[in-house]
Amino acid sequence: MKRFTRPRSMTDEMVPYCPGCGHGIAIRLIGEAIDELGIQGETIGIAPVGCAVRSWRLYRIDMMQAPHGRGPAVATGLKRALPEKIIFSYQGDGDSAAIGLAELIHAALRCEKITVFMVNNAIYGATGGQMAPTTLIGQYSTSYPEGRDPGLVGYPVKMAELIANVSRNSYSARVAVNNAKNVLSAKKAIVKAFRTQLNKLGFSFVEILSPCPTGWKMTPVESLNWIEKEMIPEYPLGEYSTPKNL
Amino acid sequence: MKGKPLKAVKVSFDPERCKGCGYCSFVCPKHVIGFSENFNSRGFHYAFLNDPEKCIGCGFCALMCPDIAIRIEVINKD
Amino acid sequence: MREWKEKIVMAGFGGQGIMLMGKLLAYAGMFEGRNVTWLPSYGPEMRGGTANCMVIISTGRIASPYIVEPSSIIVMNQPSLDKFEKAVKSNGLILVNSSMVNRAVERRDLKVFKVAASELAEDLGSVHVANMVALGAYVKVKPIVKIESLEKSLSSVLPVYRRDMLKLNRRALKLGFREALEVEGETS
Amino acid sequence: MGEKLLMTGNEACGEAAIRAGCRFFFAYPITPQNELLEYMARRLPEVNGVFLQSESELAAISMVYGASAAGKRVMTASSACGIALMQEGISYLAASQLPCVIVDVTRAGPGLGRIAPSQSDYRQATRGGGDGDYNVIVLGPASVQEMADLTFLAFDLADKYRNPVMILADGMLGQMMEPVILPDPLNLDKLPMKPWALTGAKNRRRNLILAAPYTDEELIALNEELNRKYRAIKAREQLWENIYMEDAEIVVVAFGTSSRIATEAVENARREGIKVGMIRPVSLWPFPEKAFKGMDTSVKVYLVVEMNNGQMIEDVLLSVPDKSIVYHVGKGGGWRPTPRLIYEEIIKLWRRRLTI
Repeated sequence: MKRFTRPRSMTDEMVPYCPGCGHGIAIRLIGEAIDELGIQGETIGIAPVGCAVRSWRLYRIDMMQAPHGRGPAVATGLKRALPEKIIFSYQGDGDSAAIGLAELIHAALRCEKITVFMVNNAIYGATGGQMAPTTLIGQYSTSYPEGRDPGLVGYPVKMAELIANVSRNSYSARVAVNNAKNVLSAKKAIVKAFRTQLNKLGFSFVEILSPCPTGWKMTPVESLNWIEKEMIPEYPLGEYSTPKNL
Repeated sequence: MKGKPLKAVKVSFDPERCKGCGYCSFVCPKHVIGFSENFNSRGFHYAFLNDPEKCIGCGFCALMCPDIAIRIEVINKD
Repeated sequence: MREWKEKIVMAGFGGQGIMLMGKLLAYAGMFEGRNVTWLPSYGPEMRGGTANCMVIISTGRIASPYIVEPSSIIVMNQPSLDKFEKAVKSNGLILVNSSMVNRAVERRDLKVFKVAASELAEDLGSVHVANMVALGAYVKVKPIVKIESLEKSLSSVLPVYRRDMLKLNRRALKLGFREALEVEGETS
Repeated sequence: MGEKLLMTGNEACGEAAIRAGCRFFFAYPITPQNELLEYMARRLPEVNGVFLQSESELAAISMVYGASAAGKRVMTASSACGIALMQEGISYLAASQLPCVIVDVTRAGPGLGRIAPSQSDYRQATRGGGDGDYNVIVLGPASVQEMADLTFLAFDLADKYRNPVMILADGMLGQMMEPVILPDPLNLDKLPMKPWALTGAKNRRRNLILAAPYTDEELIALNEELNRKYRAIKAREQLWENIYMEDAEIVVVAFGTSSRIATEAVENARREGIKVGMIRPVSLWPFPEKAFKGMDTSVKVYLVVEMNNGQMIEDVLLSVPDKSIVYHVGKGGGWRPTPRLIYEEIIKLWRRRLTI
């Protein structure tokens, strides 16, 4: 019996991210969840702009791209056209919480039966480390090298809480991939998100705290510790809303 | 039970996929993962199991690997 | 058959059913096999203020649906007369809702008719059918479509929620048809 | 052939879309497009279709992107500044080679502008406001009948070339009523097969809809493929109407609403014995260059009439034979020409033609 191998729903491609990037873990967990639920042939994924776009290479499922931030709107179009299929959008924090905030919130408000995964690494990774809406107070970024000053650019956005607040009967959770225990919880949340959609209960959203050693100018191992010490206190893990009957 | 394998498992590392981030060795409760002095073809010092006898097959390394470079197989159940 | 083209502007204030009377005339024209166009004034100016629509009925092809020089105008209130009187082409026609227009037509080169559309409509039971009174009067003095065609077209043009008004609208058309009056030699 | 109905251009466009098999419509309200949106809101549920009012034009075109990727016939509609917001998605649709129909019921710009009918979106439509080397097929109806016919055609062209098609109308065409005979409804089961569509990769290899391939070489290859397609469209899909062109010595060039007004002027001038004709471009991209090629060399004078500051004139200048003289009548901002104004321009040119 195999215990731990590459998910069947994933291709043999190399993971196209920097050393220690959490995207690889998150993408694999989604693949595992697709395998576990047996929905590989029914699932369509959306990979919008940023580091997240590269995820299309990694899944052995139908995939498409989306303009920056429009993942939830593209997912809405797909889902309305194919209500029996499982539609997910895999996005970064700039994509979800800045340029695509309107599309995300409105998909949640409409209770679209889609799933959005948002990787929160508190920085713009693909463009080279500029401030994100999720950047912590005082955190270094190339656009605000002195650290994020809330007097200038406001406070970090709490997406899991926000979605739970606006979306009726949604599943909204925040997880992290900084240690084995959290990775296991993350997987459970991803499965629950898909189940919410499979059972046509409501919108589902999983915010995944994830390391970006390159953007943070840290070693990969330092970045795991930074999530534990700095990010989780600001972004508490847990389920913020769970649909009835899940 | 301490120090004994949970199950008889075979842990294998794919040196070509490894980017040497070190997450596997960081989370390994038995500290049995090391890094090769050699480079793989993309220039990373890849991870390997330097003391297979002490591995308890917990799977933490594979859970944390961002590059899906670690494979764990149960050789015989119980 | 003689070729002809009639360009009609209907104008009044919002709520007088200007768009509807234009649609009805266009529909009746189509019913009789003519080419027709109907063009509303649209947008924010429709709410409150004045409203107008332009209807062309022709035996031949209609090029521009926009009317610069109407051959007829139907004015349901005084601001509409003020606005469109100058535009009417020489020897054209003005039909005035005399209930709502207190001044005489100044142009001397036009045929002028009047009908007390709003008062007649009220007598029938609803001021809302003043538009039909005026339209009935118009086709009496300018028989470009038969009154029967207007009556037949009513059910296609009235919105669903106004279907209960069908009979009243029909009576209003007929009443207007009877009550149209030519204004002779009136001076300003 | 169905019966004659009296409909507005917006309604005729919506009904023709449904008869062409469109079951998905995503849009955001904007005047003067609203009647089309409201028509689809009312009609689509009757045919088990989906109408969804989006949170923005950005979202609307992205929903179109998703439904088109699923292989469905899908439409959106907006006006001027709303279409400007859609340019992002239109560029993605073109890059991903996805079919869809976009209706622009143009209002006058720039910026917010006003709701008067205008042709100031000619350049936005035919040149594309989005990024990259792409083209959108653009059709310019001039009557309510064409609002129906060209919308119907648009869905076929979109599927045939896997490319967005735009209907460039304006407030006048959207709001006016004329008799229309609608095309017969298509059988949904007989619509073109789309093996590339995303439907879940069950029992087949995965399908990918990509706006950005992975390597530089792949993107260059995609651009070459697109360019071949655009050349084929240019060769095959030019549409125009000739009016009084048999012996014309002066040619008016106008599309859409301005062509309706210009036709009246041309007819009036013809009654005076003036040899004036008109070329009415129906496909605006591809521009009907063929209408001008092989033109009798006696035609030297062209009068372009547009409800803008001069946009289509660029295409006319590229299409007319050498030594032609091209004049322009037009203003932006919602200005509307009168038949008399165009007539007077024609008379002026007629009197001067011997000295040209």
